[in-house]
Amino acid sequence: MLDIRVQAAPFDYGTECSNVAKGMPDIGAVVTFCGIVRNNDSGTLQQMEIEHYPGMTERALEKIAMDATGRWDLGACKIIHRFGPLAPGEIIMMVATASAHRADAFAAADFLMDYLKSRAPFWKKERTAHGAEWVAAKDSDETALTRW
Amino acid sequence: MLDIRVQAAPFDYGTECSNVAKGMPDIGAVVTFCGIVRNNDSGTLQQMEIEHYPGMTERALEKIAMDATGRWDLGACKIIHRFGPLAPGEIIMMVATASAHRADAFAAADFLMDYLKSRAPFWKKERTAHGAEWVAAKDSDETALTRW
Amino acid sequence: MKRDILYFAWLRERVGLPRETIDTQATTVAELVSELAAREDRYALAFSDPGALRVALDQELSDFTSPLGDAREIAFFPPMTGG
Amino acid sequence: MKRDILYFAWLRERVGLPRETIDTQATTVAELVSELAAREDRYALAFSDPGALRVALDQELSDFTSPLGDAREIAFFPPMTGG
Repeated sequence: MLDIRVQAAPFDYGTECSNVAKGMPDIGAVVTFCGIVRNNDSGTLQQMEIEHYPGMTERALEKIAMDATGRWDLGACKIIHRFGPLAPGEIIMMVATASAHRADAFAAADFLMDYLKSRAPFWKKERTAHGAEWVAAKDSDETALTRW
Repeated sequence: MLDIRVQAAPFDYGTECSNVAKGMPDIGAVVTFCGIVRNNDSGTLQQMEIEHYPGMTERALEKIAMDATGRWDLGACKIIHRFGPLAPGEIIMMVATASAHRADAFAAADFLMDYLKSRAPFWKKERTAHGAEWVAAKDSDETALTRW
Repeated sequence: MKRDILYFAWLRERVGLPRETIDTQATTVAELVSELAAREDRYALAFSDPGALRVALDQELSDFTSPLGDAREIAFFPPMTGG
Repeated sequence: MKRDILYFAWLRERVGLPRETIDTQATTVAELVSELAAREDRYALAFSDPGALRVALDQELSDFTSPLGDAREIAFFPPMTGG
Protein backbone atom coordinates (compact mmCIF):
# COMPACT_ATOMS: atom_id res chain seq x y z
CA MET A 1 0.00 0.00 0.00
CA LEU A 2 3.02 2.26 0.56
CA ASP A 3 5.05 2.75 -2.60
CA ILE A 4 8.22 4.73 -1.96
CA ARG A 5 11.01 5.15 -4.46
CA VAL A 6 14.17 7.25 -4.48
CA GLN A 7 15.87 7.12 -7.85
CA ALA A 8 18.01 8.97 -10.36
CA ALA A 9 16.00 7.68 -13.32
CA PRO A 10 13.00 9.54 -14.72
CA PHE A 11 9.55 8.08 -14.14
CA ASP A 12 6.31 8.42 -16.06
CA TYR A 13 4.02 10.68 -14.04
CA GLY A 14 0.95 9.76 -16.10
CA THR A 15 1.45 6.04 -15.67
CA GLU A 16 2.09 6.46 -11.96
CA CYS A 17 -1.12 8.49 -11.62
CA SER A 18 -3.15 5.86 -13.46
CA ASN A 19 -2.12 2.95 -11.32
CA VAL A 20 -2.49 4.49 -7.84
CA ALA A 21 -5.87 2.93 -7.12
CA LYS A 22 -6.04 0.16 -9.72
CA GLY A 23 -8.23 -2.69 -8.53
CA MET A 24 -9.20 -1.07 -5.21
CA PRO A 25 -13.02 -1.03 -4.91
CA ASP A 26 -13.00 1.18 -1.80
CA ILE A 27 -11.29 4.12 -3.47
CA GLY A 28 -13.36 7.10 -4.57
CA ALA A 29 -10.67 9.77 -4.69
CA VAL A 30 -7.09 10.06 -5.88
CA VAL A 31 -4.96 13.17 -5.41
CA THR A 32 -1.56 13.57 -7.01
CA PHE A 33 1.11 16.22 -6.77
CA CYS A 34 3.99 16.59 -9.17
CA GLY A 35 7.01 18.87 -8.70
CA ILE A 36 8.76 20.16 -11.80
CA VAL A 37 12.09 21.96 -12.26
CA ARG A 38 10.87 25.52 -12.79
CA ASN A 39 13.05 27.96 -14.65
CA ASN A 40 14.11 31.16 -12.87
CA ASP A 41 12.56 34.52 -13.74
CA SER A 42 15.27 35.33 -16.27
CA GLY A 43 15.01 31.89 -17.89
CA THR A 44 18.72 31.17 -17.40
CA LEU A 45 18.56 27.98 -15.36
CA GLN A 46 20.74 25.32 -16.94
CA GLN A 47 20.43 22.54 -14.42
CA MET A 48 19.10 21.64 -11.02
CA GLU A 49 21.21 19.16 -9.10
CA ILE A 50 19.50 17.26 -6.32
CA GLU A 51 21.68 15.82 -3.58
CA HIS A 52 20.28 13.42 -1.02
CA TYR A 53 21.32 11.24 1.91
CA PRO A 54 21.03 7.62 0.76
CA GLY A 55 19.50 5.45 3.45
CA MET A 56 18.14 8.29 5.53
CA THR A 57 16.06 9.52 2.59
CA GLU A 58 14.16 6.25 2.30
CA ARG A 59 13.64 6.12 6.07
CA ALA A 60 12.41 9.70 6.21
CA LEU A 61 9.98 9.21 3.34
CA GLU A 62 8.68 6.01 4.89
CA LYS A 63 8.11 7.75 8.20
CA ILE A 64 6.27 10.64 6.53
CA ALA A 65 4.09 8.20 4.57
CA MET A 66 3.37 6.15 7.71
CA ASP A 67 2.40 9.32 9.58
CA ALA A 68 -0.01 10.18 6.77
CA THR A 69 -1.63 6.73 6.75
CA GLY A 70 -1.97 6.97 10.54
CA ARG A 71 -3.82 10.27 10.32
CA TRP A 72 -6.04 9.68 7.29
CA ASP A 73 -7.92 6.73 5.86
CA LEU A 74 -5.73 5.94 2.85
CA GLY A 75 -5.90 2.96 0.53
CA ALA A 76 -2.65 3.90 -1.18
CA CYS A 77 0.19 6.33 -0.67
CA LYS A 78 2.97 6.80 -3.19
CA ILE A 79 6.13 8.94 -3.09
CA ILE A 80 8.67 8.99 -5.90
CA HIS A 81 11.62 11.39 -5.62
CA ARG A 82 14.51 11.74 -8.01
CA PHE A 83 18.07 12.86 -7.33
CA GLY A 84 21.00 13.87 -9.52
CA PRO A 85 21.13 16.45 -12.31
CA LEU A 86 17.81 17.56 -13.81
CA ALA A 87 17.02 19.92 -16.67
CA PRO A 88 14.38 22.70 -16.53
CA GLY A 89 10.94 21.20 -17.15
CA GLU A 90 11.91 17.76 -15.85
CA ILE A 91 9.77 16.13 -13.19
CA ILE A 92 11.49 16.06 -9.79
CA MET A 93 9.05 14.07 -7.72
CA MET A 94 5.46 13.12 -7.13
CA VAL A 95 3.15 12.03 -4.37
CA ALA A 96 -0.20 10.30 -4.74
CA THR A 97 -2.85 9.43 -2.19
CA ALA A 98 -6.01 7.36 -2.59
CA SER A 99 -8.95 7.30 -0.23
CA ALA A 100 -12.68 6.64 -0.06
CA HIS A 101 -13.33 10.37 0.24
CA ARG A 102 -11.76 13.46 -1.24
CA ALA A 103 -11.05 15.31 2.00
CA ASP A 104 -8.70 12.58 3.24
CA ALA A 105 -6.90 12.30 -0.10
CA PHE A 106 -6.38 16.07 -0.33
CA ALA A 107 -5.25 16.56 3.26
CA ALA A 108 -2.83 13.63 3.12
CA ALA A 109 -1.21 14.77 -0.14
CA ASP A 110 -0.83 18.31 1.20
CA PHE A 111 0.67 16.93 4.43
CA LEU A 112 3.10 14.67 2.54
CA MET A 113 4.35 17.65 0.54
CA ASP A 114 4.80 19.88 3.58
CA TYR A 115 6.87 17.24 5.37
CA LEU A 116 8.79 16.23 2.27
CA LYS A 117 9.86 19.85 1.79
CA SER A 118 11.61 20.21 5.10
CA ARG A 119 11.94 16.78 6.70
CA ALA A 120 13.37 14.65 3.91
CA PRO A 121 17.12 14.97 3.31
CA PHE A 122 17.23 16.51 -0.15
CA TRP A 123 19.12 19.62 -1.18
CA LYS A 124 18.86 21.53 -4.44
CA LYS A 125 21.56 23.37 -6.31
CA GLU A 126 20.73 25.60 -9.25
CA ARG A 127 23.25 26.08 -12.02
CA THR A 128 23.24 29.04 -14.43
CA ALA A 129 25.93 30.56 -16.68
CA HIS A 130 26.92 32.70 -13.67
CA GLY A 131 27.66 29.74 -11.42
CA ALA A 132 25.88 27.45 -9.01
CA GLU A 133 23.88 28.26 -5.92
CA TRP A 134 22.24 26.14 -3.23
CA VAL A 135 18.52 26.75 -2.89
CA ALA A 136 17.83 28.14 0.58
CA ALA A 137 15.06 26.64 2.68
CA LYS A 138 12.12 29.00 3.07
CA ASP A 139 10.80 30.02 6.48
CA SER A 140 7.33 29.49 5.04
CA ASP A 141 8.13 25.82 4.48
CA GLU A 142 9.02 25.38 8.12
CA THR A 143 5.96 27.24 9.37
CA ALA A 144 3.75 25.20 7.02
CA LEU A 145 4.36 22.24 9.35
CA THR A 146 2.50 23.95 12.17
CA ARG A 147 -0.70 23.45 10.17
CA TRP A 148 -0.71 19.74 11.02
CA MET B 1 -5.22 27.66 -20.33
CA LEU B 2 -8.69 26.52 -19.27
CA ASP B 3 -9.52 23.04 -20.50
CA ILE B 4 -13.09 22.06 -19.68
CA ARG B 5 -14.81 18.99 -21.05
CA VAL B 6 -18.16 17.38 -20.32
CA GLN B 7 -18.47 14.04 -22.04
CA ALA B 8 -19.96 10.56 -21.92
CA ALA B 9 -16.77 8.93 -23.21
CA PRO B 10 -14.03 7.70 -20.89
CA PHE B 11 -10.76 9.63 -20.79
CA ASP B 12 -7.22 8.59 -19.91
CA TYR B 13 -6.44 10.04 -16.48
CA GLY B 14 -2.72 9.34 -16.81
CA THR B 15 -2.40 11.04 -20.16
CA GLU B 16 -4.42 14.02 -18.91
CA CYS B 17 -2.14 14.32 -15.87
CA SER B 18 0.99 14.22 -18.02
CA ASN B 19 0.01 17.01 -20.35
CA VAL B 20 -1.28 19.57 -17.81
CA ALA B 21 1.88 21.65 -17.78
CA LYS B 22 3.65 20.48 -20.92
CA GLY B 23 5.90 23.20 -22.33
CA MET B 24 5.18 25.72 -19.56
CA PRO B 25 8.51 26.90 -18.08
CA ASP B 26 6.85 28.79 -15.18
CA ILE B 27 5.17 25.74 -13.70
CA GLY B 28 6.70 24.10 -10.65
CA ALA B 29 3.68 22.27 -9.27
CA VAL B 30 0.80 20.23 -10.66
CA VAL B 31 -2.04 18.90 -8.52
CA THR B 32 -4.64 16.50 -9.86
CA PHE B 33 -7.77 15.01 -8.39
CA CYS B 34 -9.60 12.04 -9.81
CA GLY B 35 -13.04 10.82 -8.72
CA ILE B 36 -13.84 7.13 -9.11
CA VAL B 37 -17.12 5.19 -8.85
CA ARG B 38 -16.71 3.60 -5.43
CA ASN B 39 -18.61 0.48 -4.58
CA ASN B 40 -20.97 0.53 -1.60
CA ASP B 41 -20.09 -1.18 1.67
CA SER B 42 -21.81 -4.42 0.66
CA GLY B 43 -20.17 -4.43 -2.77
CA THR B 44 -23.51 -4.61 -4.59
CA LEU B 45 -23.31 -1.50 -6.76
CA GLN B 46 -24.04 -2.39 -10.36
CA GLN B 47 -24.00 1.00 -11.97
CA MET B 48 -23.81 4.70 -11.29
CA GLU B 49 -25.79 6.86 -13.69
CA ILE B 50 -24.78 10.50 -13.93
CA GLU B 51 -27.38 12.95 -15.18
CA HIS B 52 -26.44 16.52 -16.04
CA TYR B 53 -27.89 19.71 -17.47
CA PRO B 54 -26.30 20.17 -20.91
CA GLY B 55 -25.37 23.79 -21.49
CA MET B 56 -25.57 24.87 -17.87
CA THR B 57 -22.95 22.28 -16.91
CA GLU B 58 -20.35 23.77 -19.22
CA ARG B 59 -21.18 27.29 -18.04
CA ALA B 60 -21.01 26.31 -14.38
CA LEU B 61 -17.66 24.54 -14.79
CA GLU B 62 -16.26 27.50 -16.69
CA LYS B 63 -17.37 29.90 -13.98
CA ILE B 64 -15.82 27.73 -11.26
CA ALA B 65 -12.56 27.48 -13.22
CA MET B 66 -12.52 31.25 -13.83
CA ASP B 67 -13.11 31.90 -10.14
CA ALA B 68 -10.13 29.65 -9.34
CA THR B 69 -7.83 31.40 -11.81
CA GLY B 70 -8.93 34.74 -10.36
CA ARG B 71 -7.98 33.69 -6.84
CA TRP B 72 -4.75 31.80 -7.47
CA ASP B 73 -1.84 32.14 -9.82
CA LEU B 74 -2.54 29.25 -12.20
CA GLY B 75 -0.82 28.43 -15.46
CA ALA B 76 -3.39 25.74 -16.30
CA CYS B 77 -6.72 24.54 -15.01
CA LYS B 78 -8.44 21.43 -16.34
CA ILE B 79 -11.83 19.92 -15.54
CA ILE B 80 -13.14 16.79 -17.24
CA HIS B 81 -16.48 15.37 -16.09
CA ARG B 82 -18.32 12.40 -17.53
CA PHE B 83 -22.04 11.69 -17.61
CA GLY B 84 -24.13 8.64 -18.42
CA PRO B 85 -23.89 5.12 -16.99
CA LEU B 86 -20.64 4.18 -15.25
CA ALA B 87 -19.48 0.90 -13.72
CA PRO B 88 -17.85 0.57 -10.28
CA GLY B 89 -14.15 1.44 -10.56
CA GLU B 90 -14.64 3.72 -13.56
CA ILE B 91 -13.28 7.25 -13.45
CA ILE B 92 -16.04 9.86 -13.13
CA MET B 93 -14.07 13.07 -13.40
CA MET B 94 -10.80 14.85 -12.79
CA VAL B 95 -9.45 18.29 -12.12
CA ALA B 96 -5.87 19.45 -12.56
CA THR B 97 -4.18 22.71 -11.63
CA ALA B 98 -0.68 23.94 -12.46
CA SER B 99 1.14 26.79 -10.76
CA ALA B 100 4.60 28.10 -9.96
CA HIS B 101 4.17 27.06 -6.34
CA ARG B 102 2.50 24.13 -4.60
CA ALA B 103 0.25 26.11 -2.25
CA ASP B 104 -1.64 27.70 -5.15
CA ALA B 105 -1.99 24.43 -7.03
CA PHE B 106 -3.30 22.60 -3.94
CA ALA B 107 -5.73 25.31 -2.85
CA ALA B 108 -7.13 25.75 -6.35
CA ALA B 109 -7.71 22.01 -6.88
CA ASP B 110 -9.39 21.73 -3.49
CA PHE B 111 -11.56 24.76 -4.29
CA LEU B 112 -12.53 23.37 -7.71
CA MET B 113 -13.66 20.13 -6.12
CA ASP B 114 -15.70 21.82 -3.41
CA TYR B 115 -17.56 23.94 -5.96
CA LEU B 116 -17.94 21.14 -8.45
CA LYS B 117 -19.62 19.00 -5.77
CA SER B 118 -22.47 21.37 -5.08
CA ARG B 119 -22.51 24.06 -7.78
CA ALA B 120 -22.25 22.09 -11.01
CA PRO B 121 -25.52 20.51 -12.25
CA PHE B 122 -24.75 16.80 -11.94
CA TRP B 123 -26.86 14.21 -10.17
CA LYS B 124 -25.92 10.63 -9.35
CA LYS B 125 -28.13 7.59 -9.24
CA GLU B 126 -26.89 4.32 -7.84
CA ARG B 127 -28.28 1.05 -9.13
CA THR B 128 -28.12 -2.26 -7.23
CA ALA B 129 -30.13 -5.51 -7.50
CA HIS B 130 -32.59 -3.90 -5.06
CA GLY B 131 -33.34 -0.94 -7.30
CA ALA B 132 -32.05 2.53 -7.99
CA GLU B 133 -31.56 5.44 -5.63
CA TRP B 134 -30.53 9.06 -6.12
CA VAL B 135 -27.44 10.03 -4.15
CA ALA B 136 -28.40 12.74 -1.65
CA ALA B 137 -26.28 15.85 -1.36
CA LYS B 138 -24.36 15.99 1.91
CA ASP B 139 -24.66 18.94 4.26
CA SER B 140 -20.88 18.72 4.63
CA ASP B 141 -20.49 19.47 0.91
CA GLU B 142 -22.50 22.65 1.27
CA THR B 143 -20.65 23.77 4.39
CA ALA B 144 -17.30 23.03 2.68
CA LEU B 145 -17.95 26.11 0.53
CA THR B 146 -17.71 28.40 3.55
CA ARG B 147 -13.98 27.61 3.67
CA TRP B 148 -13.38 29.83 0.65
CA MET C 1 -45.39 34.57 -21.28
CA LYS C 2 -44.06 31.32 -22.74
CA ARG C 3 -41.30 29.71 -20.75
CA ASP C 4 -39.47 26.38 -20.96
CA ILE C 5 -39.53 24.49 -17.68
CA LEU C 6 -36.89 21.79 -17.15
CA TYR C 7 -36.78 19.07 -14.50
CA PHE C 8 -33.80 16.95 -13.48
CA ALA C 9 -33.04 13.84 -11.41
CA TRP C 10 -35.82 12.70 -9.03
CA LEU C 11 -37.82 15.85 -9.80
CA ARG C 12 -37.90 14.82 -13.46
CA GLU C 13 -39.01 11.33 -12.44
CA ARG C 14 -41.81 12.64 -10.19
CA VAL C 15 -43.11 15.15 -12.70
CA GLY C 16 -42.79 12.49 -15.36
CA LEU C 17 -41.12 14.54 -18.07
CA PRO C 18 -37.80 16.32 -18.64
CA ARG C 19 -39.14 19.58 -20.05
CA GLU C 20 -42.27 21.37 -21.13
CA THR C 21 -43.24 24.77 -22.42
CA ILE C 22 -45.89 26.58 -20.44
CA ASP C 23 -47.65 29.91 -20.73
CA THR C 24 -47.53 31.60 -17.34
CA GLN C 25 -48.33 34.91 -15.65
CA ALA C 26 -45.97 34.16 -12.74
CA THR C 27 -43.40 36.92 -12.14
CA THR C 28 -41.21 35.20 -9.54
CA VAL C 29 -39.85 31.69 -9.10
CA ALA C 30 -42.05 31.23 -6.02
CA GLU C 31 -45.17 32.16 -7.97
CA LEU C 32 -44.22 29.75 -10.74
CA VAL C 33 -43.72 26.96 -8.20
CA SER C 34 -47.20 27.61 -6.72
CA GLU C 35 -48.68 27.55 -10.18
CA LEU C 36 -46.95 24.29 -11.10
CA ALA C 37 -47.79 22.63 -7.77
CA ALA C 38 -51.48 23.44 -8.33
CA ARG C 39 -51.59 21.64 -11.70
CA GLU C 40 -51.75 17.96 -10.79
CA ASP C 41 -50.92 15.61 -7.95
CA ARG C 42 -47.58 14.59 -9.43
CA TYR C 43 -46.52 18.26 -9.55
CA ALA C 44 -47.84 18.85 -6.03
CA LEU C 45 -45.76 15.89 -4.84
CA ALA C 46 -42.69 16.95 -6.81
CA PHE C 47 -42.80 20.48 -5.37
CA SER C 48 -44.03 19.55 -1.89
CA ASP C 49 -40.73 20.62 -0.30
CA PRO C 50 -39.35 23.56 -2.29
CA GLY C 51 -36.59 24.00 0.31
CA ALA C 52 -35.13 20.73 -1.00
CA LEU C 53 -34.98 22.10 -4.54
CA ARG C 54 -32.73 24.41 -6.53
CA VAL C 55 -33.62 26.62 -9.46
CA ALA C 56 -31.69 28.01 -12.42
CA LEU C 57 -32.88 30.89 -14.62
CA ASP C 58 -31.40 30.68 -18.10
CA GLN C 59 -28.75 28.29 -16.75
CA GLU C 60 -27.70 30.51 -13.82
CA LEU C 61 -28.35 29.31 -10.25
CA SER C 62 -30.95 31.54 -8.69
CA ASP C 63 -33.26 31.92 -5.68
CA PHE C 64 -36.93 31.11 -5.22
CA THR C 65 -37.54 34.78 -4.43
CA SER C 66 -35.99 35.93 -7.72
CA PRO C 67 -38.09 37.64 -10.37
CA LEU C 68 -38.37 35.50 -13.51
CA GLY C 69 -37.57 38.51 -15.71
CA ASP C 70 -36.93 37.53 -19.30
CA ALA C 71 -35.75 34.03 -18.46
CA ARG C 72 -36.69 31.65 -21.28
CA GLU C 73 -35.45 28.51 -19.55
CA ILE C 74 -36.30 27.78 -15.94
CA ALA C 75 -34.86 24.59 -14.46
CA PHE C 76 -35.76 22.88 -11.20
CA PHE C 77 -33.66 20.15 -9.63
CA PRO C 78 -32.47 18.62 -6.34
CA PRO C 79 -29.18 19.76 -4.75
CA MET C 80 -26.34 18.86 -7.07
CA THR C 81 -23.96 15.96 -6.48
CA GLY C 82 -21.07 16.43 -8.87
CA GLY C 83 -17.48 15.37 -8.54
CA MET D 1 34.83 6.28 20.22
CA LYS D 2 34.97 5.96 16.44
CA ARG D 3 32.14 7.69 14.62
CA ASP D 4 31.38 8.37 10.95
CA ILE D 5 30.74 12.03 10.26
CA LEU D 6 28.81 12.90 7.07
CA TYR D 7 28.42 16.30 5.41
CA PHE D 8 25.89 17.31 2.77
CA ALA D 9 25.22 20.18 0.36
CA TRP D 10 27.15 23.41 1.04
CA LEU D 11 28.45 22.01 4.31
CA ARG D 12 30.10 19.19 2.35
CA GLU D 13 31.59 21.74 -0.03
CA ARG D 14 32.98 23.91 2.79
CA VAL D 15 34.43 21.01 4.74
CA GLY D 16 35.75 19.62 1.48
CA LEU D 17 34.72 16.00 1.91
CA PRO D 18 31.51 13.98 2.10
CA ARG D 19 32.40 11.77 5.07
CA GLU D 20 35.18 10.88 7.45
CA THR D 21 35.69 8.65 10.43
CA ILE D 22 36.96 10.33 13.58
CA ASP D 23 37.82 9.21 17.08
CA THR D 24 36.08 11.49 19.54
CA GLN D 25 35.37 11.88 23.25
CA ALA D 26 32.39 14.16 22.60
CA THR D 27 29.19 12.99 24.28
CA THR D 28 26.72 15.44 22.76
CA VAL D 29 26.18 16.87 19.29
CA ALA D 30 27.16 20.32 20.58
CA GLU D 31 30.47 18.99 21.95
CA LEU D 32 31.17 17.26 18.65
CA VAL D 33 30.49 20.48 16.75
CA SER D 34 32.93 22.40 19.01
CA GLU D 35 35.56 19.72 18.47
CA LEU D 36 35.09 19.76 14.69
CA ALA D 37 35.06 23.57 14.51
CA ALA D 38 38.39 23.68 16.37
CA ARG D 39 40.14 21.45 13.85
CA GLU D 40 40.84 23.71 10.89
CA ASP D 41 39.66 26.96 9.35
CA ARG D 42 37.44 25.22 6.81
CA TYR D 43 35.64 23.40 9.65
CA ALA D 44 35.39 26.62 11.67
CA LEU D 45 33.85 28.33 8.66
CA ALA D 46 31.51 25.43 7.93
CA PHE D 47 30.24 25.32 11.52
CA SER D 48 30.31 29.08 12.17
CA ASP D 49 26.52 29.25 12.39
CA PRO D 50 25.26 25.99 13.91
CA GLY D 51 21.73 27.44 14.07
CA ALA D 52 21.70 27.22 10.28
CA LEU D 53 22.49 23.50 10.40
CA ARG D 54 20.61 20.28 11.04
CA VAL D 55 21.92 17.02 12.46
CA ALA D 56 20.92 13.38 12.12
CA LEU D 57 22.05 10.58 14.44
CA ASP D 58 22.03 7.21 12.70
CA GLN D 59 19.75 8.72 10.04
CA GLU D 60 17.21 10.17 12.48
CA LEU D 61 16.80 13.96 12.73
CA SER D 62 18.05 15.11 16.09
CA ASP D 63 18.94 18.18 18.13
CA PHE D 64 22.28 19.82 18.87
CA THR D 65 21.65 19.22 22.57
CA SER D 66 21.15 15.47 22.04
CA PRO D 67 23.60 12.95 23.55
CA LEU D 68 25.51 11.10 20.85
CA GLY D 69 24.83 7.78 22.55
CA ASP D 70 25.81 4.82 20.40
CA ALA D 71 25.29 6.66 17.13
CA ARG D 72 27.72 5.31 14.53
CA GLU D 73 26.75 7.77 11.81
CA ILE D 74 26.40 11.48 12.50
CA ALA D 75 25.35 13.70 9.62
CA PHE D 76 25.39 17.48 9.39
CA PHE D 77 23.58 19.43 6.69
CA PRO D 78 21.72 22.65 5.88
CA PRO D 79 17.92 22.80 6.17
CA MET D 80 16.42 20.41 3.67
CA THR D 81 14.77 21.49 0.44
CA GLY D 82 12.92 18.47 -0.89
CA GLY D 83 9.82 18.30 -3.03
